[in-house]
Amino acid sequence: MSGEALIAEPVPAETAAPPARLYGEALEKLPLDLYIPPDALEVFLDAFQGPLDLLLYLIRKANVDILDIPMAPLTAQYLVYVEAMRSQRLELAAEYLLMAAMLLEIKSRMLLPRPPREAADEGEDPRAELVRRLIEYEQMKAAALALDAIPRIQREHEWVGVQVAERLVEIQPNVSATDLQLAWLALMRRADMTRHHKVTREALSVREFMSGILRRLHEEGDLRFDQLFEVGAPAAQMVVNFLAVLELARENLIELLQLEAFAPIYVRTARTAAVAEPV
Amino acid sequence: MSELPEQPQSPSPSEVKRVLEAALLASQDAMSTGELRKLFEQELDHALIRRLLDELREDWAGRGIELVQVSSGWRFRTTADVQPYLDRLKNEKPAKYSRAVLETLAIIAYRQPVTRGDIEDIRGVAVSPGIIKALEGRGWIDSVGYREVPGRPALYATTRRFLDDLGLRTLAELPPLAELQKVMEFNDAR
Amino acid sequence: MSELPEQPQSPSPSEVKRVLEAALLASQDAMSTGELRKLFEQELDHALIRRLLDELREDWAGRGIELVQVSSGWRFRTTADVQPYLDRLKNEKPAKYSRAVLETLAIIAYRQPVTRGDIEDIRGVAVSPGIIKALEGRGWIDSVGYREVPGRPALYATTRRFLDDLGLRTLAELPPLAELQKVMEFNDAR
Repeated sequence: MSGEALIAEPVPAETAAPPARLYGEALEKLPLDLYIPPDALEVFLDAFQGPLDLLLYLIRKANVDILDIPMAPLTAQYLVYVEAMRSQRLELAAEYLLMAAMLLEIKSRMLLPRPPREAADEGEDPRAELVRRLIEYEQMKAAALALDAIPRIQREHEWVGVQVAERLVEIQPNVSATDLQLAWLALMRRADMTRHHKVTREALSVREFMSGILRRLHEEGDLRFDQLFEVGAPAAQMVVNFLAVLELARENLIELLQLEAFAPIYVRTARTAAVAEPV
Repeated sequence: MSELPEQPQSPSPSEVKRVLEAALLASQDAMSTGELRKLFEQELDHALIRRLLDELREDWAGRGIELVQVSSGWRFRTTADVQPYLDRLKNEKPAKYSRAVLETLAIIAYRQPVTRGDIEDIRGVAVSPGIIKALEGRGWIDSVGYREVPGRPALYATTRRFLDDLGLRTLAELPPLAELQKVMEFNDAR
Repeated sequence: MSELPEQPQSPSPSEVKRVLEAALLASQDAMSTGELRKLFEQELDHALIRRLLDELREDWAGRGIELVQVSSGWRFRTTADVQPYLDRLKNEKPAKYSRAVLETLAIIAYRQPVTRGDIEDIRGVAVSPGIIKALEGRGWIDSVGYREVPGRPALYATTRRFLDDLGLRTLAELPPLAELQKVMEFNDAR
């Protein structure tokens, strides 16, 4: 078939005139006659994405309606290119040969008498599948160009990413009341001290008041006993506060001083004998 | 919680806007309004955040930075008109993709999810593994599953990052496919 | 370079400033004035760049991002006061206190006022000064006096801030120890 294929069938004059839309720059100079220089062929092969791309090029170049492709001249043109490439022993993808076979098959089916109108459903246009593929591929070619035209990051834009300042304040661990309870629990378990350290709810309040009284004495110096009690505080609070004073005295953390009966009672932090002033 | 400095009960809109701007400028990724709300201790209204983002976008109009809404949220990027300046600092030119890569990307974008076989059917040629790798490497496509046919080929789809990088919110914002009606005309004509 | 769009012969100072701002916001690193000059085709005066950078710094004053000059050049970074907001986005868990610190705090909370010796008696091991310092530094304990025994050891108690930070109104709201027995029994039973 090589001899036959090398005869280019002329494209009908009325459709061949206008210059084609080109996909690759090198194609502009591609000769359409029989002699195609090997260099040009190589460029040519690189320029096309495959047989569909080549067919689209030929169709657009001939300016024929894709919906009514003249199969005979198209097939002939296609085969010219394929055969030229084969004769130059260029590495030709198998897809190109497969397409050649398909074109020849369609062309021969086109030569068969058309089935009667009634059986139209049966007799599909032999070109239908090829046209569908060509249109879908052309659509994707256009989509690829459109995608590439969308401004994108690292080409038309850069992301903004300002440095986050070094942390100035260290994040402090969080502690919950439950953490403390569990810590205490662990202590108890370890030391088996549960029996010795039973602290009731009330006792804890007493402890809080004990700290409070000590803190005040520490900051304000000696106080009168009644200064320790807030006027109008709830009775329960007065009682707890009083218990705190007693507990502090019992633990020798404060001293209660009364110079004479019914004189004001003074409260001060405990002092060692050496430090204490003589009363 | 407790160790943070005390804050006013409810930050003023201008303070919220100031924080939004700083967070968006400093973020390495786009931020959704949901994420942006997490900046604040108080539960701020989605509508408020949204309004302030629109304000920010307008505040920045005409400058060298723009606030854009992309698929994964809001992000600042440089405007296209300052790019020629920024390009002078670059040692390498931005990647230019071959037609094979771009066509493969287009088929995945418009026809997803697709297998390599589907892509080859449309393009009419074999798709080299390098093309798929290049697109995966850019983070623009990934495999989202397998088609349950012999060989279980991977199904590819575009990623959120693809949309983000192209400044799109959804696939619906892709340029519409051209000439689809031609196929229909052909079918109708017969 | 030749394919860049044509630019006016000499960009106006406001245009230069706009480009500087965009470049600095988009840069991952600090940029020297030398590098910044490379943004422009024309040879711009160092002094001009310097003046515009100073202007930019002032423009940004009071916002959540500031322009700072560091050893390697100029860079934008977030300000300290937006840090608490940005921190909320991080999922990282805050540091945890060691068991020794927690136990010491528990003893001070439940048994206050106590000396270091008291704590050591209960824990059965020495209490490092670092632990007391850490808790004092946090403002959770302070010394409320001295026990009048040889050495006059400091008496520690918890502070108001401790209660505030734990969200308690009084020490009485700490989990009662009486219930601990039950917890222990429960744990033992498991």
